[in-house]
Amino acid sequence: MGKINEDLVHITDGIKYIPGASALVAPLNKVINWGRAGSIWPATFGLACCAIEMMVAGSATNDLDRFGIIFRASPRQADCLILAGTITKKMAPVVRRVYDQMPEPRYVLAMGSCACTGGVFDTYSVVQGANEFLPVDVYIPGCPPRPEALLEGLMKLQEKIMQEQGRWSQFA
Amino acid sequence: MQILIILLQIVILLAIVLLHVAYTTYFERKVIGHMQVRLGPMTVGWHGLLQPIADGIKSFFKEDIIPEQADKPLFLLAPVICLVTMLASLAVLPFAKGWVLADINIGLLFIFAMSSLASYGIILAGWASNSKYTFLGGMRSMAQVISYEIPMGMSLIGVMMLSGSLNLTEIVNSQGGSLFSIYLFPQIIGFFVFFVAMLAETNRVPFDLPEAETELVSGYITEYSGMRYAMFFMAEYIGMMVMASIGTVCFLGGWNGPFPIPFFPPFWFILKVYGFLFLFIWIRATLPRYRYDQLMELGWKLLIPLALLNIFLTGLFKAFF
Amino acid sequence: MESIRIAEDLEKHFPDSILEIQVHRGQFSAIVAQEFILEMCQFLKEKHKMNHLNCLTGVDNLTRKGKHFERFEVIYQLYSIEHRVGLRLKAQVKDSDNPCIDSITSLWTGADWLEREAFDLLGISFNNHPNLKRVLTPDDWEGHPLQKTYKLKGNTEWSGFTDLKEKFKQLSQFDFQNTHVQEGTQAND
Amino acid sequence: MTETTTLSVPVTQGDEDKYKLRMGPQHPATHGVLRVDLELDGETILDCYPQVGYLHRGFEKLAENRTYAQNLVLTDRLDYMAAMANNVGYCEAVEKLLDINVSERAKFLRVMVCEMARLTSHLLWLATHALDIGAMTVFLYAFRERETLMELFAELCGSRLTNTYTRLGGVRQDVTHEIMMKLDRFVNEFPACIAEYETLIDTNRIWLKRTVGIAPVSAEMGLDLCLTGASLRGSGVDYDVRKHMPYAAYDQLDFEVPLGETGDIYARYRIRMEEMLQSNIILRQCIEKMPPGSIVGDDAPDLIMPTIPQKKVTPDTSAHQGLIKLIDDRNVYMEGDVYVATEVPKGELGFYFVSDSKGKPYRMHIRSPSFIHIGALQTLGKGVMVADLIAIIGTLDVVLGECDR
Amino acid sequence: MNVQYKPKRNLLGTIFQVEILQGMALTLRKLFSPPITRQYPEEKPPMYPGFRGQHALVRDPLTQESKCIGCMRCATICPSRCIHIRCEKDTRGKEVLQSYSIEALRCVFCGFCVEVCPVGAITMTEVFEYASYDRESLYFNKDALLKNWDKFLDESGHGEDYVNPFWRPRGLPEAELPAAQRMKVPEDWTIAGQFIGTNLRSPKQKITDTHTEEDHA
Repeated sequence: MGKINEDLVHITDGIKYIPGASALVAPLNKVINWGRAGSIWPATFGLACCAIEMMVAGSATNDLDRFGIIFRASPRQADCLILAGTITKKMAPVVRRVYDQMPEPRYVLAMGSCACTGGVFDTYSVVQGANEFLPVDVYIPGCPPRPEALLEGLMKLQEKIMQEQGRWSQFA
Repeated sequence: MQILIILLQIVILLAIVLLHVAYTTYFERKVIGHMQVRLGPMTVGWHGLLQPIADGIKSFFKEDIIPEQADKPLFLLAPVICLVTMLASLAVLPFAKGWVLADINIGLLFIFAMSSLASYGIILAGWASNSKYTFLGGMRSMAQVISYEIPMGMSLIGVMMLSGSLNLTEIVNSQGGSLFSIYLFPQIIGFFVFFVAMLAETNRVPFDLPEAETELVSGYITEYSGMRYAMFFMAEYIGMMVMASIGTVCFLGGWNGPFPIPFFPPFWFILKVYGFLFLFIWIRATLPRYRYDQLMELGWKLLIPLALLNIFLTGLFKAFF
Repeated sequence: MESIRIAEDLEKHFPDSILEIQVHRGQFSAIVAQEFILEMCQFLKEKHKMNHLNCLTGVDNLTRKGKHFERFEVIYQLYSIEHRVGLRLKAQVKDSDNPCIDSITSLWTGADWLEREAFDLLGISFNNHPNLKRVLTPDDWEGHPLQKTYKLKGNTEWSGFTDLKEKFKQLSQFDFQNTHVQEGTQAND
Repeated sequence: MTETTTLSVPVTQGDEDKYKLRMGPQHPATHGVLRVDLELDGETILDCYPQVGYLHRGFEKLAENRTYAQNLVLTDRLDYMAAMANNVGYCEAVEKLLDINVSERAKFLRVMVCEMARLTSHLLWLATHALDIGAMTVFLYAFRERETLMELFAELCGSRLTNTYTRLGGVRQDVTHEIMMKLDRFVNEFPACIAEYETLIDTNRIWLKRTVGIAPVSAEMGLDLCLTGASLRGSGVDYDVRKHMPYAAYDQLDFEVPLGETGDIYARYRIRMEEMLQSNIILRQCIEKMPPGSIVGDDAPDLIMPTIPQKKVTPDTSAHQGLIKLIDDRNVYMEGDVYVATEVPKGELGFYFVSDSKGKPYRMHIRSPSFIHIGALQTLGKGVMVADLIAIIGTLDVVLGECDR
Repeated sequence: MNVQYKPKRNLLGTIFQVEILQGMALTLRKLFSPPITRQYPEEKPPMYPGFRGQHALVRDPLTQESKCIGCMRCATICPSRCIHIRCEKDTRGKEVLQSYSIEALRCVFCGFCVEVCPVGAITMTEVFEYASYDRESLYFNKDALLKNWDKFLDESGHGEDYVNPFWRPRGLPEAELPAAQRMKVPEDWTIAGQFIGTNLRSPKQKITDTHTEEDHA
């Protein structure tokens, strides 16, 4: 415990630590995964066009709250980063920092062509794909994807979370 | 043996209250959802009934981040202060006749003391995180709590004058002679002041400035993650319940109802508390947010004069009838 | 008053500075020298009530040939809300290596950001501008993207982004997937 | 953005009595990726420096490397809250530059989609503005109506947000009876929805306290800051491009331009609400007056435009060539420049084109209202409180995609 | 036109918080009105023909192969340059399609490729649920694109004679279309059956129109 906390304090930006828990208790693993899959809180973080569809997904017609998904303004309380829109080179360090501020376990969804590959903006100032500087979990195609496509992406993420093994926090 | 029984009582009370907290969040999400023509939690459990549990599990196993520049001891202490003071105020609440952990003479004062202490937790959280938003949130909270403690206390002076006691059980009992057996009607101004101050004390809309999401990200809890965040969250909801309970006890006649319920005396008390919670949520779904200076203005320029007026009128009433 | 009358009036007052008056698809524009641009704008604003600045931008004429064209020109599109008439001034900036023209922020505060943008993207600097800094690209960006010599994909990579990629490479060893794979291999050994 | 990791102690340092706060780019109330550097005294803002460019995608550079038809796709991503209006603005500008005629029906269809886009944009503005001030329910009610319009867009052109609906010389798809019936139903129901939002906020005392008298803009100040759209009309300046330089079919339609007096946040809020009702009236007229005919003009070019001017090609000579037709021996790619403005929901959207007689624009400049409005924030943000700044950002109705381009 | 303001609050309204109570009455009313939420995985959103979703290459019912003739028009017009085609001359000197691939993650879904295709070979289907864990699986080659078409036909229940409004835009005169696009379409897609403003209709038209409107309703 103590050592972990020291580690946490000393890493400046990338505050993260994954204790490699090798001893697993399968049912507990399942329960934790169920809890995580059932309450994915994305950070309120819109970049461009896709953010509007993300808002629609959160609004009454699709209602992300049904899946236990509520947007948190602070990245400290978020589990998931939805990259909704074009990531420019000026913005990329900020996106990375938001990701670094999120606590483990954290997930990244690249929503829309621009976040996935840069899309039509193959120019001097656009990052060609979020995976150049972030580990992306789910790619959602579309420009922008329908709100339902975002829901589908989130359900894909839930499936992924349910299959995880031993992604525990420092309590393990 | 006595101690064991008390401990058992405490444990039972805490278990019930914490379960209530969990399901108040569910209730809030559902009610606000339906008020906003959507559904609220649906998929985790039947109609989302397991949602609070999933949230709890997730928060518990989340990484706990302590920012490098934070004041570590205070950072760790702040959520504990918030939660413990709020839990402590539960001790003096009379849920029904005799259903009270500590039936002390200064019950009302004790609750005030505890809720003031809780604001230390918030201020410390704002300070210790060493972040600008939390700092602003902490400052806002400090000013808000201090300026709303006064009208709140003053609004209850009327009740104290009528009942002649600070003991919560006494206050409930003394309401028998009043109109409809509640102090709401003789103390209508007091109730208004109390209600507004209560919203401000618990940082609810339209006074949710310390954690105004669109202004200060999450205010004083911006830097807290995982379980510590959950502790603040619980403290906030327990605070709501405590305030609702005081409202019930002081203005709505506590556990007294139109007819007594056998086997479960706190029925009316709990129902009234639920009513208050619903009102909280309802207001949250409807109103915009005040600005910081307007909030101060409302507290000092409107509520305190009103509370004084209430005391004056109550005094007149006491003197002549 | 129509655009052509205003242009003529302008020519009367600044006879040497007006190089040519053009009309294209019904829109009038005056190609002007850069010296008296501030005075001209002031004249149009005060005398002809052209109080609305629609647009201010620059053009790099490197690959475009024209009679009066210099390397850079600055476009001022003015409009009179009262008379419902517009006129475009195209100021030719002489020095192609170090283009510089008077700022009109004293007439329109709103021109502040438009001039900053022209500076950022085209490298045209403005005299007497209160805060001439880059606005769209990062402060330490190299080159001016809208110049014709600048490639679409950029001439050089921005240092901030290369740093970020470096950091990503370092930090990715802590990622869950990667740590997990490492553990797996260790167990196999 | 939460600046935890790089902060020094957040108290007074030395003789400086300023508290510096960087709001954004990741902040719930900055409508995307705007960053505002603040210098605070308590909660009062002493100085306010907006920083943009976090969404600078190189539009104008990219446009120089794509044909006129391809650039249409880019305009969708400018002001993504009202992509249709941008499409129309772009096409109007290119048609002026290349001298292409638009069919009568297409003009009405363009007005129709423009006004629908205005409604979607204003509804989104209302939603986020109300959310910024704390009224979260208005957000969801406004999105409810917006969603109806979005589905209509999807039915009309196959995409909800980035529509790419207009084409040079016309539009892509005709409306069906079903779409118009749905639109008719929407037009009938919409005033009641407006009344619903107004119940929640219009006379609410907290709303009034937060908006009346905050950040007033006088007419001179508005012109000085180059504001356009509702932000300028809130100060009482009668400038609406739809009336001043009518495009599409706006000169055949009957509508009014609401004007405010005080120029504060409340006036701008009222103007946008009135504009929504006016849009509704325009939509009703579109339903009534939609003329019959083809959806593209007679000399509309094919999507794949030749890079050099071509002789006339009759449609039947080659089925292989698809829609190529009628780029006749008029020199459409004549050298020259045009500036064409349209009234998008945010204000005046202008396109400045320079053509050098090739199939690609030599220079395309976008005069985006948001960019100038954010520039004005520097002036408007001085001396107000942090909470007011949020409201001001909301009331200027900025969208960063358009601002940064 | 000057903006109309609501009348100022009077004293009674101030004391009894009338406007706040009105707002609260509205939210309470909504609490008991049915929610408009679509429960997505169970209820699908309404899809309209011509939605610009996942790409597919149309499988020709006769040859069971793609209709593509390799004219490169789609690759030329694509604004994001995400279509890659390779053609080779066969023994008789005819251009034959060798490979056709679309990078779905770079696509901006503008529909230009469908619009310019002279033979209706490429289409955008109404499928939008194809999120993936990696980038590679969203790089569709020719087989994947043909499979997309089969999948779309299976799921949507359209027959092989499905007409995408993007191949045959509504409201264009038949004469202006190339031969391959003169396919049979519903009545109101043609100019003869198009919607005309309610004020401009002749009385006779009105009767027929109300009839069709009832049909649609």
